[in-house]
Amino acid sequence: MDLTFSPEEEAFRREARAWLEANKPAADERGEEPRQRAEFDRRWQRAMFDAGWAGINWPTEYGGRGASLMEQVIWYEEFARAKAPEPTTLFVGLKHGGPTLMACGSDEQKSFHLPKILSGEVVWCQGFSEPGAGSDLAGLQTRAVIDGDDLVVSGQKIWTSFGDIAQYQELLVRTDPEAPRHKGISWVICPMDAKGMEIRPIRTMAGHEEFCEVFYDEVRIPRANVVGAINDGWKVAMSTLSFERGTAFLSEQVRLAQLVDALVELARETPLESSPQRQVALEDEHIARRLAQCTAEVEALRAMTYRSVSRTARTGMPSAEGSLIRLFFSELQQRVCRLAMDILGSRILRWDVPRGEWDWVFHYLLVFSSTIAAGTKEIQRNIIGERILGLPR
Amino acid sequence: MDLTFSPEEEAFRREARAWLEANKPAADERGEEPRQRAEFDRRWQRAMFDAGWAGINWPTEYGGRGASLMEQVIWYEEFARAKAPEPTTLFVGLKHGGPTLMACGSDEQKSFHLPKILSGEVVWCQGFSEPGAGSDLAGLQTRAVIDGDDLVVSGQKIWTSFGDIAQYQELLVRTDPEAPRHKGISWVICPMDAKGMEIRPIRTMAGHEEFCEVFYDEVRIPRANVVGAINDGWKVAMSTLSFERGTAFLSEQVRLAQLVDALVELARETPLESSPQRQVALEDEHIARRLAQCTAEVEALRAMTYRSVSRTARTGMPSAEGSLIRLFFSELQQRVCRLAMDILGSRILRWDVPRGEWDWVFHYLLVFSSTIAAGTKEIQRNIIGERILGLPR
Amino acid sequence: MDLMQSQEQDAIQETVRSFLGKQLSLEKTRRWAEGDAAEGLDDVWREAGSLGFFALALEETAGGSGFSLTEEMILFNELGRSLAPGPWLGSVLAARVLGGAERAAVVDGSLPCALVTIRDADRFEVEGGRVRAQLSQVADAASARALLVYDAADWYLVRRDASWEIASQRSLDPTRVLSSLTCDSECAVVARGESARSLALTATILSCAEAVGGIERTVEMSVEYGKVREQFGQPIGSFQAVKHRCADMAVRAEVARSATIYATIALRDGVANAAHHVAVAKLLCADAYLQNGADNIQNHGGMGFTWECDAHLYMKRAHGFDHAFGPRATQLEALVAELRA
Amino acid sequence: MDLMQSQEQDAIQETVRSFLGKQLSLEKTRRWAEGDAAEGLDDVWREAGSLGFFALALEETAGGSGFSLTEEMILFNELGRSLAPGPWLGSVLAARVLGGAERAAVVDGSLPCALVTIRDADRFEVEGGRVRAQLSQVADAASARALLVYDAADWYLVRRDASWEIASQRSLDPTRVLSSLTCDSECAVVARGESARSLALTATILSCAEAVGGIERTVEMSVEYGKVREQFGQPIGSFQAVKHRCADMAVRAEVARSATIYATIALRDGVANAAHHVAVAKLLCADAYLQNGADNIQNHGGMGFTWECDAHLYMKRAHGFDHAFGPRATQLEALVAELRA
Repeated sequence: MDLTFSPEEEAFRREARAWLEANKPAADERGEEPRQRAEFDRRWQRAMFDAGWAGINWPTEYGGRGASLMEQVIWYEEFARAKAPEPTTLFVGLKHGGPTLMACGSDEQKSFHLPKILSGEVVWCQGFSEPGAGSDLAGLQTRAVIDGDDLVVSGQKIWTSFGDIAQYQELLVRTDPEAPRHKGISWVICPMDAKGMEIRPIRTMAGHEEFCEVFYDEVRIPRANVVGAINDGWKVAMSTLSFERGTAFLSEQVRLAQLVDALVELARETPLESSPQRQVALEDEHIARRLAQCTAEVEALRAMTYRSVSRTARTGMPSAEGSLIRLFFSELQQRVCRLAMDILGSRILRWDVPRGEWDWVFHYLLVFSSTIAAGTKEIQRNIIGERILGLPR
Repeated sequence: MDLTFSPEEEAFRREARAWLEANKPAADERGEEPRQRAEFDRRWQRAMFDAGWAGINWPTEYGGRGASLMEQVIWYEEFARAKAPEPTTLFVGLKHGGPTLMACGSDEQKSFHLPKILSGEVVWCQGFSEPGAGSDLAGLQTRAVIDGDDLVVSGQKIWTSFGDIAQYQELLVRTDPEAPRHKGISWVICPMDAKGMEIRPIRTMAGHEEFCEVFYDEVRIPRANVVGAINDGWKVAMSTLSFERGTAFLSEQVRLAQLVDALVELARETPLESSPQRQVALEDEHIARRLAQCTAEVEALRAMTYRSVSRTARTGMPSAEGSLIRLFFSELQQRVCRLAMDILGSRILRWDVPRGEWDWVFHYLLVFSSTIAAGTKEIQRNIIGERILGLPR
Repeated sequence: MDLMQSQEQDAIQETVRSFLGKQLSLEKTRRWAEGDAAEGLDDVWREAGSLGFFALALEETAGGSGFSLTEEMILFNELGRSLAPGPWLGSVLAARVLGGAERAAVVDGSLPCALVTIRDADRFEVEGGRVRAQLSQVADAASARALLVYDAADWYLVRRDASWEIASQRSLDPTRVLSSLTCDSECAVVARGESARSLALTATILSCAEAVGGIERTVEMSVEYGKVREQFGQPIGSFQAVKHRCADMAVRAEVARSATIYATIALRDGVANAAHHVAVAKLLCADAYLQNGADNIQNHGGMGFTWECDAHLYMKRAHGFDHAFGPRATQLEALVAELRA
Repeated sequence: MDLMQSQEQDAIQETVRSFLGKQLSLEKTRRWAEGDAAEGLDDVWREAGSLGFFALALEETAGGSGFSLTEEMILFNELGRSLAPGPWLGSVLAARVLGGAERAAVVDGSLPCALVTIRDADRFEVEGGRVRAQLSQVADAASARALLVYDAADWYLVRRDASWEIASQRSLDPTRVLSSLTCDSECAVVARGESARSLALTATILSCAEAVGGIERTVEMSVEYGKVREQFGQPIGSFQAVKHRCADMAVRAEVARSATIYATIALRDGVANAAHHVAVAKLLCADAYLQNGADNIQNHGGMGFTWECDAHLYMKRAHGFDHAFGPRATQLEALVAELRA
């Protein structure tokens, strides 16, 4: 048991820190409009890629650095420390699609797509959920009929982040409607410029449009785009989800510590409305204890993350315990943002809050999705209960 | 909508208060040993019965006062105010068995048992739960074979409070093992001196022995003791449980306000160990807010109780909303006792706490049962979800 | 002792609900929130006036219906249930404190009065019957013909004039847009001292009544969705994770409603410790609304996170309610002070 | 960076678990708790000594195994898991601060040392190498040959002599009976200043390690019961009410364990802010143990309320843990002070 980093890791950290300091773009160049954001993210990802900082733990053959998962975590820590902007529009490609292709893709698929993903050339989106298949993903109904060398897809997907700007989609379709639910599904790479697709943005409760609905009307996708075998897509999807529950949120976990730091600063500066003397929030006993609890919990989160990475380093696989961390993380994130609302008081009603690095009100609204998206907290608890603890279904 | 009591109710309250002040026995005469407690309770119940204060809302024909449920509540309030001792050993007869007989019993059963119950002549106990049938009451296995004019009972019951001192038991037995689960059950009055019964006390985590296991080895009970029809006992049991969830805990609800008052007093007097200056707990900001929250919630509980009584006064039936109150009450009671532990600090470890009206540590341990007994909190939530809100099973 | 509605009160509830369904449905409120100002509030206000909604608690001799605060509670339950926009609370309160022609104008719906409480950042300088004010959070400013202002001591009426400058702001709750407002206008004190305090309690408990309507609606929404939305081949309301959360929401709703009814009657009847009961109700309604608002979003899953689903509107309204007339912390401190007294 | 146990550490864990299974099973502890003093601790202590359990972190030249605090953490995990009685913590700490023959006696198990922290109500007057003491809560007094006393500043060793008067008390936790103890005995300071503070941190983190063992056991117990106990024709662990509570218990266990491992290593390695990490671990372990202790009772239903079921023992131990070396409130205040600095 050891808390120290190896000399190589320390050197890696120093190098990463220096490079980020010298090269990170300012987050405010980024813009709000999705296409503009994607353009910014692509340029930034390309810069990291060119300098050898993309895909820290991706194999070198796909343009990655071939380093360890621990170095990946160190990179995220330095990334957060430098307040470098996350290339969020590239999330699905970098954290889902790419790792899935590495695990299950053909050589052609890997060599064609992985460098494009890693270099930021393409935006990927997800096409898993459907209006009738959310938590119950295996209930998906979008059909694909095999017609010669093509799949012909008809149906609808939902909650597709950045569907309107993506070039590719990781798409789950039902290729055998007669088979048992989990047996007739295929995982397909869908080019977003295929004919017969219609994309409609969905406005969230935070007021922004990040998600889309995607409609498929006899969309032809080459059969060569199927990842893994036809009808074996559930296994491939489980691989995708194991990244989602294992390592995809590592950088978010790391960044939560920063959010808590920023919250402490906010509490240090914000006069509390419920205080008769308008003392700053940090002087209020109740706010201060809740803050202290959050700082303690975010430190535990870091220890949990290190422990999970240590475990993965031994086994070589994302550990099932990822769901424990994900659940704890998502609820902690909501507690942190809720505390921000109590510090800001009635200012939040007019969204009239100091804008620094965080727009607190927007962030508070946004993290309502943290216990819904990528597996609701109920699904996470089922997974923990059944797969980790072995309780019966 | 009205918060005032009618002149009759006010007169009733004054009369009750005066009588209780003049006649209540001191609680410390009561003793710890169950038989001694039962003896005390019987004498006290008899005194109330003789003076016309037993069964406030029981019909006069069974020795009750024939008054309204609201007057019953007023009686409980005055009873709590006077710190009169609850005849807890008589609980099952007065709150379960008696009301069930009134609703479903034959004339003979009513005229024989109800006066005995109300006058404190007999202690009743419950024989519903079994080792394999707790939350799932309908899974009960204790068999009764009809043999001439008798039922012959074999099996086992558990969680039978005061089983070792009771004269009668409300006993659920399976009289038709072939019928669907809910259709083959009968509700029987079992005399506790019948041959073939063995009673073993169960020690609780609070260290006391109030519950028993009861074993039945071909126990013969006259068929005339069946309440309702043979095999129709589930309906009778539901009637019993509707009292349990409706009005049986009224007096406990009323008494919780007293517990909170006592807790405020405790906080006023107890130096807080975690306070560097050892200020009294009430001066601690965190303890004080938790106390204030408890006082607010116990007042809401009172309003909920009044509302429930108002509703019952209109409909003439215990309202289904009883489960809402029961759930809120049981969790609030636990919060209150947990707060007492935080006020008392490490004194609780040596059980070295000021003994007043309450033994706080004992009470804290005892109320762990509050979300288990008489329907776990999970069962209460099922009932609320399914029977009140209409959600599917 | 009776904490249930009478048949007459049920009828009032029915009238209000039917009026709101026709005139101020949530769909209509949403169109307004999106900036479609084609349909003004004027007609709605006059019809509400003709139905006597602003004068439920006034004597018949004062143009009222001779009801009381409990019937106003029912009105606000319904307003809260449908998230109805408009200066309801200010108008109902103004009808109580104004006299003569002004009262008649409020009562008939031609003088909508927006309620404003002075915040830290505000300026409100009264001198010689005039006020120079700079207000940062005024709800329903656009449709108001007057402001009813509470500076935590006294209540003032400020009639709209040409000096008013209103700028609407990006607001958390789209169904209750907050504006900044500056003015240099005539201003009259309309309540002081004990009657000012009493009016503040009335305002607080009617806010609670409004919250109770919203809280109950969150339970209904979750239950309705839990019955129809299926996953894994069964309605999600059959899963304990959803069912038990709905049960807890129902408990909170019953807590909030009971505490509010109790405090309303206590205030109506001038019970000595009515202020205490109002603080209890305000605290427990805020607890219930904030938690039910969030739980309702979770119960709706991905849909709950969309703008299209109504769930977020109730959660946002809950925050507005919490900050009206003192947030949770302030109510708790008031109760703490009583315990220590 | 590695927060997992090594194979060597797994082996230590296995050794301790097997020893405790044979020598200090919970059934045996229960017999003691019921007053069956027939089996004393002396033999157990000497075997533990011969296995090197009191000297894991001592240099081999000092009679130890040359391991460190992390291996002691594993020992205490196991002790906590089985609720093992006896003066373990005092003995392990004494072995660090004593020298020569005394240390050797602690190490070989012939000098069990009970740890005592001075409470408000206690008297502990040291003068001229002697102490007159009146202590109200001494655990494991009966089996102790010495006391290791911490008065929040310095640490003292008090050897047992004829002056000791011990009276056991009704205690919340039957597996850790507290006695009152008066004495007039020889007394030596064994740690002061920085080394006293460091010893207090070691005591705190080893308590956390013990708590972690108990916390994890509550999860196991609930899961085991959830798998075998059936109601409504299915194992209760298949109901989300139970399953999800078990999931939350598992999360808390992982939080507690991770925070404790992190703080243990930080303390072992003399990291600058080790005290901070210890406070974090103490806080989160108390949260986890108290909540898991209660949840485990609830998961066991009626059985969980009985004396016979082990669930209550863990809940009671959780209270004892919370009060050892500063309750939740004290830890939180320490963290608050850091935030404000």
